[in-house]
Amino acid sequence: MKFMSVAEGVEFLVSDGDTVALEGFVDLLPMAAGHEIIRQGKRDLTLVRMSIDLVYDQLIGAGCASTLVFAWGGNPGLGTLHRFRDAVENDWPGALEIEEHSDAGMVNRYSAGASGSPFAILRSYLGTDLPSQSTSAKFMTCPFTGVEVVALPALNPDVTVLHAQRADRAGNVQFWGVRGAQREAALAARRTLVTVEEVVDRLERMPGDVVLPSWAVDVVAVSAGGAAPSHVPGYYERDGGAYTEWGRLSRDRAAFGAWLTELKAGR
Amino acid sequence: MKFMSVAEGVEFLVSDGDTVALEGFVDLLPMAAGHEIIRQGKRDLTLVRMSIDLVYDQLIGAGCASTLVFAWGGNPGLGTLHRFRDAVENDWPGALEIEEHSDAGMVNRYSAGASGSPFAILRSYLGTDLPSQSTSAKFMTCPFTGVEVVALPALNPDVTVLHAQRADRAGNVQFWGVRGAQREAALAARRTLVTVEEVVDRLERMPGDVVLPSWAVDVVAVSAGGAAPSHVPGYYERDGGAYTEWGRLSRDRAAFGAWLTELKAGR
Amino acid sequence: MNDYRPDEMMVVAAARLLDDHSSCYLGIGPATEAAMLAQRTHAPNLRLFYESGCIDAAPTTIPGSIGDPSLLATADVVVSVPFMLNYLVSAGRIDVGAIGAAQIDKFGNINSSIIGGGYRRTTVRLAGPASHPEVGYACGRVHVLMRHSPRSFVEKVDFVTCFGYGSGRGERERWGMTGGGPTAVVTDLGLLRPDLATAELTLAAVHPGVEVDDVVAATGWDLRVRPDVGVFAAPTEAELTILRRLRRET
Amino acid sequence: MNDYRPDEMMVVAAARLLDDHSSCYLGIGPATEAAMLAQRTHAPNLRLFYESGCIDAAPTTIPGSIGDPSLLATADVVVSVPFMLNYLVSAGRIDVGAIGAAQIDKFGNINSSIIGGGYRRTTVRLAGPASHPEVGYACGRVHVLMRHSPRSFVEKVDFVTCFGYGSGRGERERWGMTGGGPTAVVTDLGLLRPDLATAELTLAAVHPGVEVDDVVAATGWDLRVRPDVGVFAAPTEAELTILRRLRRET
Repeated sequence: MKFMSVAEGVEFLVSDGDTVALEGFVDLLPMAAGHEIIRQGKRDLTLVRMSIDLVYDQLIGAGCASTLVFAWGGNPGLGTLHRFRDAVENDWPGALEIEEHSDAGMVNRYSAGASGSPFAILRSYLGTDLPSQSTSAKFMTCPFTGVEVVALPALNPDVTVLHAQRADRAGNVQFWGVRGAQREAALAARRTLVTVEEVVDRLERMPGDVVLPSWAVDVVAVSAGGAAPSHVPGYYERDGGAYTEWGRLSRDRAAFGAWLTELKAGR
Repeated sequence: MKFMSVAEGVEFLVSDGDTVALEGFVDLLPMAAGHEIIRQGKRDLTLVRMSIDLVYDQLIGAGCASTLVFAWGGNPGLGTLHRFRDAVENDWPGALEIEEHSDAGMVNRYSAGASGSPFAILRSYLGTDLPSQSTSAKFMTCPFTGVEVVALPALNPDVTVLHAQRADRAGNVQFWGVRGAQREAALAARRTLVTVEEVVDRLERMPGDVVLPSWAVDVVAVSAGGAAPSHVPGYYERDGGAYTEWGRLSRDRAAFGAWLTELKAGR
Repeated sequence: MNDYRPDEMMVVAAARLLDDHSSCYLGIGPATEAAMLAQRTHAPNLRLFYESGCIDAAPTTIPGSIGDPSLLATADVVVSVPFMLNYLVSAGRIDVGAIGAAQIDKFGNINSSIIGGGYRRTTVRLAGPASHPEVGYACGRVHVLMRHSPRSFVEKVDFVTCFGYGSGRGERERWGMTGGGPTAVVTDLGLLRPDLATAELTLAAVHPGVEVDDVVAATGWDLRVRPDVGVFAAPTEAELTILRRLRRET
Repeated sequence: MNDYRPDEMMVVAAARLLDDHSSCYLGIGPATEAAMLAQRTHAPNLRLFYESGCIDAAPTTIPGSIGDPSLLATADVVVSVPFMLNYLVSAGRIDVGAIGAAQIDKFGNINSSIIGGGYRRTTVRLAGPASHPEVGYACGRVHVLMRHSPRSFVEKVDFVTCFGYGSGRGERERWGMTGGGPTAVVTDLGLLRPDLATAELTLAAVHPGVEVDDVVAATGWDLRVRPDVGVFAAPTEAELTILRRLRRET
């Protein structure tokens, strides 16, 4: 584990063509790390996330992704992700392959990856069109009951990126709030980058927290406010206005272009 | 969820012929509930547990079990479970079928059962003799990578029995300490009985605790000291002498018989 | 009283279909509004579950997202999302899954992924399945809340994200699905329920003031009308007051 | 100095094989004693993991079981047993799995289940596999600690609970196993290591004062001796002092 800046961490861990999971569910959106990926002009990424929102809309609009693996994509509570739609519907700014799963599918694919299992099985894809549009879902028969199941391949990102409340000086990372697929995504990854609000001498444990041991973390980067405008329990609330503003701004390619230019200029 | 005495709970939930998992790993051994199963003379049980120790030795010696599903059986830190050995080696007090798994196998079988999945897969049985001696392990091929895996059927006990530190008046159950397969075993079960040290107005959450919601619990029975001689964090320490004493006493069928008579008499 | 809007009637009707002491896995929007209204009228012990891990949430204001503090801070227990998805939803521990959708077909199959064109480079890309496959497979029953229109109520959905009854009665059983499927589709015009024999969605009730023909016209397939088609009672004073207060205070 | 016992030499030798900064998944008994000794001599940053969920345990007294407070109260993090088994052991995140066993064969396959007779109604029923299948499959390497005897070191084990090298080199690779298998078997007489070409366990070193012939005689197969067979250095004053103090204070 190394402490670095967000920019150094992204440069050190993320390469063009990588499979990258920026996880976090509702809370703890790794926004600062996503912006740095855009600034560094990473290309041809396979972006993976259970539930994609603003930061993926931005990464897709900025042309960082060639493939998206996901279960849901929206501006939470508000509606459409315009850059995501524009990419899928109009190939703008480039073609975007998609691989669509359910939330449970994504969670269990990470979990299989974290366990060293080659695949996960579930029954909930039966009857849906998910298996028909994906090479990453195959029918199998249970050898005990004869019922059909769907197998999904383990998901082992090259890099998983998370935002957490804090780390200690040894690089152990602590987060709390909505616990999505972060833990499984981090343990399934070949490399993990965690941005944190602060570094503390000692992690005071609390009910319902998750501690990722330092050996599951490659880089910790301090980034106070690095998950804004999402909610970071104990640090800051969700900035609903920023979500609304993104919905407005992102609707238009030119407005998005101006936003992107500003972001890359360093803001 | 109903509050009952341990005796009522066992009578209400456990029937002859059931598959029963008394879970708990090192800590939180559901001893009082096990003794009640013996007192009520339950028969022909399929006893299931990841890591069996004193209470299973007693249940087996008392003739409650016709089948044992397990991954390890011993007197922790001391050695042999004599009643278990006597049953397997000499059919005393009756024949005992065994179905042997690894710890990860048991955990993932419960987890599949708790998820409504018909089976779990893992790779660690490869090369071992576990699949050859069991009908509950089958080879499969990963449809994505072509590697072999072993499938294990989901494990859904008729009854799971746990010991926990406390419950609130609504029947939510809280435990902490070593977290074995209890949570998965409870959620996989058709019915769940939990003995607790005490009932409190409000469960004060603590780091690393597990709360089983009341709808996952059928009966809560107060049984202060109900996991002795095992360790119940926050309540009492392990009584090492009792484990040693059991090792001595259980070695001899007659001494065990005297112990059993005393137990049934109500002690 | 006549001063209510169709969207209010939809929420009121959906609330009335929720029975006390049942556990509901809810989407944000009308589904959550209906559950909150039901709790405040006939179903005080209704139990609210959200994918964010909230068990027995007790929101006092309408949540804007499943991560809203009104859910997380009031839930009895907050479990992890994997726990919720595997051990609660997929395991079939939820009585009612109440969700919205973009498109539904004659047999209650639901689409939240694409509209028109092929799957790749579709005409309209929607948000995607989220946990709807799990809801459709495993929840005791599914309540669907959506506005009626011929473009949304179609002969056959463009993509199935949440399985209803496939191509008819018996298909759920053949797949061995544990849940009961979409037993109620509540719209701004009325209520569709699957026919017991065929599982085709049929008109079971209309909202007050709505004509059966209006519903037929707003449905993209040849909607069959039950001989005993009913009419919902208009929202009561209490229902409207509560719903409007909730909406105002949020 | 000559005043040490063979079981002390076994622990000392096993300790010397543990390299600093490696992560060890440990059984109770000699394996844990060796790790604690290594931490106090050449490997202060050795990392101790236990199935009870303990990550980076720092016991000051020798634990009597994996649930001992000396482990749980000193661990950096205590995870659940399923987490430990799936995400750490099976996932191959452990460098060294150090375990005891009842029986081992020429190719390092280990048996902890039955001795003699058939599988049913065996002559001696042992404790069973626990997490040894996962250790054998996935740990970077496996260190086995056991007393030498012809009944324990056999041509072929009665039952494989922990896969070693099967029937020879290449079998682990054919199964696609991620771990490296039993690279060291430390006994009260010396050290066996798998032959690089065949994976057959061969005598790599003896303890001081032990003759090669003694080890061959205590081995139930025709033990091959490496041409460069070595001799362990006797325990140092420091090693013996530390080990004895640990044992005394427990």
